[in-house]
Amino acid sequence: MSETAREHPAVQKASSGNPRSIMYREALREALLEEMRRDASVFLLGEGIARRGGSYKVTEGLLNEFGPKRVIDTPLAEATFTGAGVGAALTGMRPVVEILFIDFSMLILDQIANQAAKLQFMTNKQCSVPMVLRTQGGAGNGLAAQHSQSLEAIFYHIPGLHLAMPATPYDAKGLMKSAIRSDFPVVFIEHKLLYMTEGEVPEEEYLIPFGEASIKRPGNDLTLVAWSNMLPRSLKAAESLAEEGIDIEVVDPRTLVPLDKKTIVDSVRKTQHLVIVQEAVRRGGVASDIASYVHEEAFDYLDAPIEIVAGLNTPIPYNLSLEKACIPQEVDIIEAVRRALARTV
Amino acid sequence: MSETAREHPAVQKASSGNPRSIMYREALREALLEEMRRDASVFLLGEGIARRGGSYKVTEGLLNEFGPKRVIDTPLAEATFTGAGVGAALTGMRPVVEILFIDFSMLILDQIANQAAKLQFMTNKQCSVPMVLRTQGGAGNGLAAQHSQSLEAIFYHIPGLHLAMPATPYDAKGLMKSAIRSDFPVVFIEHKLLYMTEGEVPEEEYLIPFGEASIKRPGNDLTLVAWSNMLPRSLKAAESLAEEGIDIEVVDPRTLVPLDKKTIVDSVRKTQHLVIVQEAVRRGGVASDIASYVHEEAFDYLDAPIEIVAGLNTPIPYNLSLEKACIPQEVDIIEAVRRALARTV
Amino acid sequence: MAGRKRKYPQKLLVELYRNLYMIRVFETRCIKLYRQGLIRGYFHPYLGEEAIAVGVCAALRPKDRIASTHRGHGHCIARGADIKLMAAEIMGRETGYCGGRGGSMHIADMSLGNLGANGIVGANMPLALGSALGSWVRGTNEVTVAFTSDGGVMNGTFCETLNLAGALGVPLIVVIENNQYAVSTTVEETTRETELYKRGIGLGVESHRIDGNNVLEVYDYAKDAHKKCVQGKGPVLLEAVTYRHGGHHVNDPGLYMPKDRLEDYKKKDPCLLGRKFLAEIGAVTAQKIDEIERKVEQQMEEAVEYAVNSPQPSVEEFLDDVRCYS
Amino acid sequence: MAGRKRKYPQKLLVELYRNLYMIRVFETRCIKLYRQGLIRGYFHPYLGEEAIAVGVCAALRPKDRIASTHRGHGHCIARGADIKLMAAEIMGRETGYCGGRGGSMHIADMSLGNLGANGIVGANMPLALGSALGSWVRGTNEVTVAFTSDGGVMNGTFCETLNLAGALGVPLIVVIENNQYAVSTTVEETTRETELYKRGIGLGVESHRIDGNNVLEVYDYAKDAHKKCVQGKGPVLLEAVTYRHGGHHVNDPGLYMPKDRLEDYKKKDPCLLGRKFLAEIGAVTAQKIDEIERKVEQQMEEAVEYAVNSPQPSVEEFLDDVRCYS
Ligand SMILES: Cc1ncc(C[n+]2csc(CCOP(=O)(O)OP(=O)(O)O)c2C)c(N)n1
Ligand SMILES: Cc1ncc(C[n+]2csc(CCOP(=O)(O)OP(=O)(O)O)c2C)c(N)n1
Ligand SMILES: [Mg+2]
Ligand SMILES: [Mg+2]
Repeated sequence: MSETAREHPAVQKASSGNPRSIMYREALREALLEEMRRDASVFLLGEGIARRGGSYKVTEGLLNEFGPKRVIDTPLAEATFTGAGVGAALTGMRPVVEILFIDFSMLILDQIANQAAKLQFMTNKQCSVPMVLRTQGGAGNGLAAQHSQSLEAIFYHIPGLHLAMPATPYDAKGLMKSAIRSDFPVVFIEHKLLYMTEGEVPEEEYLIPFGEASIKRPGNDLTLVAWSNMLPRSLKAAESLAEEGIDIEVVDPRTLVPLDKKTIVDSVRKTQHLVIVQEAVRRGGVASDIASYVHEEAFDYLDAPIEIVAGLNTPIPYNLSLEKACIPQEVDIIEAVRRALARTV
Repeated sequence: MSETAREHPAVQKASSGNPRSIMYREALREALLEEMRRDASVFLLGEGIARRGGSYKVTEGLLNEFGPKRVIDTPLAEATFTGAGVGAALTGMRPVVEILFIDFSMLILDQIANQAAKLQFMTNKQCSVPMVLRTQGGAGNGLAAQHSQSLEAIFYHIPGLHLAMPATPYDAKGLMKSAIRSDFPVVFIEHKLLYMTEGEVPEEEYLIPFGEASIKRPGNDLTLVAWSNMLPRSLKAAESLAEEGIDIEVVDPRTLVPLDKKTIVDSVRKTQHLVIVQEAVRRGGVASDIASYVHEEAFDYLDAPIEIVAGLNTPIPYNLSLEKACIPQEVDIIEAVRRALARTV
Repeated sequence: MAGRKRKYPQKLLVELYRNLYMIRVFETRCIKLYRQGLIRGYFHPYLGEEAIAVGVCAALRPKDRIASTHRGHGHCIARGADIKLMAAEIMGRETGYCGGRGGSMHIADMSLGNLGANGIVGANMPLALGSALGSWVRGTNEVTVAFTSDGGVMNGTFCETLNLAGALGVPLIVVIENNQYAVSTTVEETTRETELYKRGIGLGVESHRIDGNNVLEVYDYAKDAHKKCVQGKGPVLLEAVTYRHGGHHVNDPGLYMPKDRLEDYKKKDPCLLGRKFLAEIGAVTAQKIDEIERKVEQQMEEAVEYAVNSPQPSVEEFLDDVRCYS
Repeated sequence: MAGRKRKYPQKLLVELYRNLYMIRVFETRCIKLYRQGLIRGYFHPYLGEEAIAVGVCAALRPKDRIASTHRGHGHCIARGADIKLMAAEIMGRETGYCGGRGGSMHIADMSLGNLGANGIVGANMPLALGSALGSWVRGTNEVTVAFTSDGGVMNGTFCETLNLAGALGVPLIVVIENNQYAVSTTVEETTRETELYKRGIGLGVESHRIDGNNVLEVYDYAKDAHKKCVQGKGPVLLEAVTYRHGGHHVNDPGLYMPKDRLEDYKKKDPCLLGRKFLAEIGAVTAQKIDEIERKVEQQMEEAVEYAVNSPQPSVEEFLDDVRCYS
């Protein structure tokens, strides 16, 4: 994980002048704006990102400032405009490609998994692919099976990619800026339910390095690992449980590749209990993989089996109550925590 | 898992008349031939499968018997001919689509993950997608990064697909016949190093149900789970270790979806030690997921952490000794077994 | 096709108009329901494009099939769907076409050979090809129609599908609904050759550009294309030019659409034209047409009532249902 | 292009022939090494197609770029690669272009603007587009060439790439190497329109079909295309028709290739033609040409010796190297 440090300048903690609260989508927009001003090789490619400013307004106004050569509306040819991002990155640019829904990333995997992820390796480091793939996932709006998936596990499994899934405006901005400056191809997954959430973001510039988890809530009784939209849900569960005197540590890995195993394992060694919460379907998800490392590295510390709270193994239904039944809810997290702690006795 | 029984007629164990030994590729060919004779809705689509009989001769001679409407050479338009398989399956056919290398399946994931896997669900079971996606993976021939991957984890994570990875000619034939008769879309992954391996296959017809693991070697000291080309390697390791008096049980799940968790967990409860061997890269592989179930269901039986022996987190290099360094070898398996058993004391 | 003499029986003209108007009413009414919070998710109205679905589907036989798009309500209705089940589906009810699992972007009616709407633009092309391919393999001659869009044409599946269909000669009709926008992006912005049917010519496939607002022109070309497909002379590509009467989806005000352009297209509103054909060629009186319209409106109200009063799907049954994917 | 008068300096003709012959010798010699077990994996010889790579690359400037295919040795050599490093790479040695990590299908030389061979047919198209797009964004005018094949044309990335390149007007030349086969499958089997350049016309892109065995014709068209691209009038599509001199890869005897067809094509062997041009237009004596050939052969032997004596990559260093992916 020492490469991380090389790729990503250390955090420049903001000298918290006047804290202000902005939305996740605004934080992302600021990151793009700042990096585009800083570096003329940064440009954007995607559907409806220029004139319309993006489905979630993340790219609003950028066309005005940077013009139609740096903010490009593409046709519905995902594989090719993504691959064009890869090709541009290979030859000195820093493209940020947007795929509207992570579900559509199924159309571009050859360019991501066989090209972007492997070109540095196959050419023995003659080149790098400094591109960012911005995309958006998750359920929660009744958008049904082809617009609601959580597919991070697929990117997670392909060596050569980095993978970020920020949960807060602060993390979104700092990680996006690092992603753009990274020489790895970065898959950057936003969550449709997070765009309108608010959080403090300093006015001053800052970067967040990849591979550094964030302890969102310190605690002693049990470690809860959660990312993206499962983080706010887990924090709520932790607050509810705190009322009963259960003291939970909530860890957000923020980037799944590289993964900050150390922070997670250290936390589990301290609390001796682990619950992992993931929105993606249970089978073959990232949670299983994290569990497998903790199992290996903290075997003798675990007082109870690691609990995984995850999405059902099913496509997402349209109807809202069915949809809800497929995705971990606060109550599911609370129950898992109780199960994990019950075993101790 | 009770659906399995519904989908796949129970094994009709061959009344072992005269056992004969044939190659894996011949076993597959027999399965296709028999099913095509039995059911006129079975037809084949792929590159070079008709006139040339397939890169590994699996479809040799089928054009002659069934003609160009049931054995179709396609252009290099993987997404579309795969999707055509899905569409044909939706409307009453049983296509078997071949993707030459699983690496190229990155081109077809939308049709597999967003269409084939979800159509039954999205239409509330108005239809099913009885198609088989035949493909081939694995390293071992110096074919480099884009022709050597083991990508089962990607299909494993998509609800709505079944997934078979046979290791022996017997299993290949029996599972292929079941796959063709299944009403689920089946991803059927062969291994390039297995095509020429031989094994006993009865003359009589038989089927192997999905979701039934096979204990390839009974034993008491440790459970070794392995599939596809890691099975023969694991069996060899087990034989080597047997000489030292270590008695290993080797379990081949044969189908990863549905997964026969029961056989695996029962075995671990007996042996109290588990090593899982996978050719795919370590991060986010199926091994982690299997480990997570065993951890959950046999927590109190495990005397040592589950060991995962897996591919390195890297694209596959061309040079043969580098390639070898990326893939689990017999010695790696033996070492993992020793590590797992050493902890017991 | 100009100057061609085709007879249009009154029955056909009535049927065409009834379907045009039904789509118009269905979409208009459902948009209201959406605003009232009874429908959620994405909803892409077919308003302004009705003549394409209606003209094409009128040329099909019961055994033929269609594969639809994200903007699928019109195809559904034109293919004879039960609007009760459609309304129930987009309200997410148990009684809907997909038991509330699918919603607007996934309505299908396999019993009518409607393989369903699709949320992935371009993805229905290979599915339609496969449906036609199955007919070709079996030697039966069902014709399959793939509806696609100016956006869908930009996706690789369009060329791949049309090319393979052409190579094999399968009974497939591809209909481009060129409404000149992919959300807010114009066709001009995304290609140098805005006459999209020319891509078919480059692939050696018979291709035509037609007026997508004129239900009779659409019907004529679809009928010819259908005949060719039945004769084994497929595939055929039709580019039907049209214009949306509003934004991309219910929540898009479509401010980027020039007002005068929209006004022009509204002058050749497919429903107006259909009504005119019914009156002038079909010699049906205004009163009779009004009756047809009232009947449609009444059916729609029944559908809404049915849907509104339908139960939500049971979570328990759902959980049971999806166990098969574990 | 017939009747056109272009002057071909002797220097150019020598360069063209030297490259044609170099490819010929490289492939022939390496096939021998393959048979001797010194090379493994897939190896797709460029024999018979030399004029395309050589003619196209001769039209480029140092700052231009190419994106190659699975059949990439010819492009590599024509772009000026060091054959020592090529030979070492396909023997999997540490000194090879990719340190033995890539092999035949992944040789790249970024310093020469060669973005590399590619094992996924069709996948280099978007990469080349991106390279040209970068030039367009920066306002520099490097031209990028995407080599593709009759098989590659069938993939969706072909139309998507050419279409987007056309929409934006980026400096991209797409060169189809139509050798009439994708492994054993003929173009006729996989499309109804076998004149593949017509797909470009359907997309509004300037497109030509040319003789891929004639290095001067290829050069002429490439030169024109290059000029257009530099002027901002790109992209341009060239379909160069040719024929393989053997099977698809070294282990394919190519029995499905009609003998007489192959004989015909061998009569217009690009090397023979190149030699003829050099003698007739360049007025170079047979003796001088023989000297050029001997020189090439000698370089090749040096390359083989270099490669054979090069070390295998170190496993330890490799393991260290790939830690960055964990
Ligand atoms: C593959 C894919 N990319 C993007 C989208 C998001 N999206 C949905 S509809 C649409 C515009 C489609 O325009 P067009 O294809 O012309 O169809 P229209 O809406 O005009 O009928 C987009 C970009 C999608 N659903 N699928
Ligand atoms: C996407 C993809 N599909 C299939 C293959 C396997 N394959 C390698 S070369 C080849 C034939 C290619 O023929 P063509 O594109 O005409 O190029 P040529 O070999 O004739 O130069 C095939 C099918 C591949 N490498 N990539
Ligand atoms: Mg449109
Ligand atoms: Mg070819």
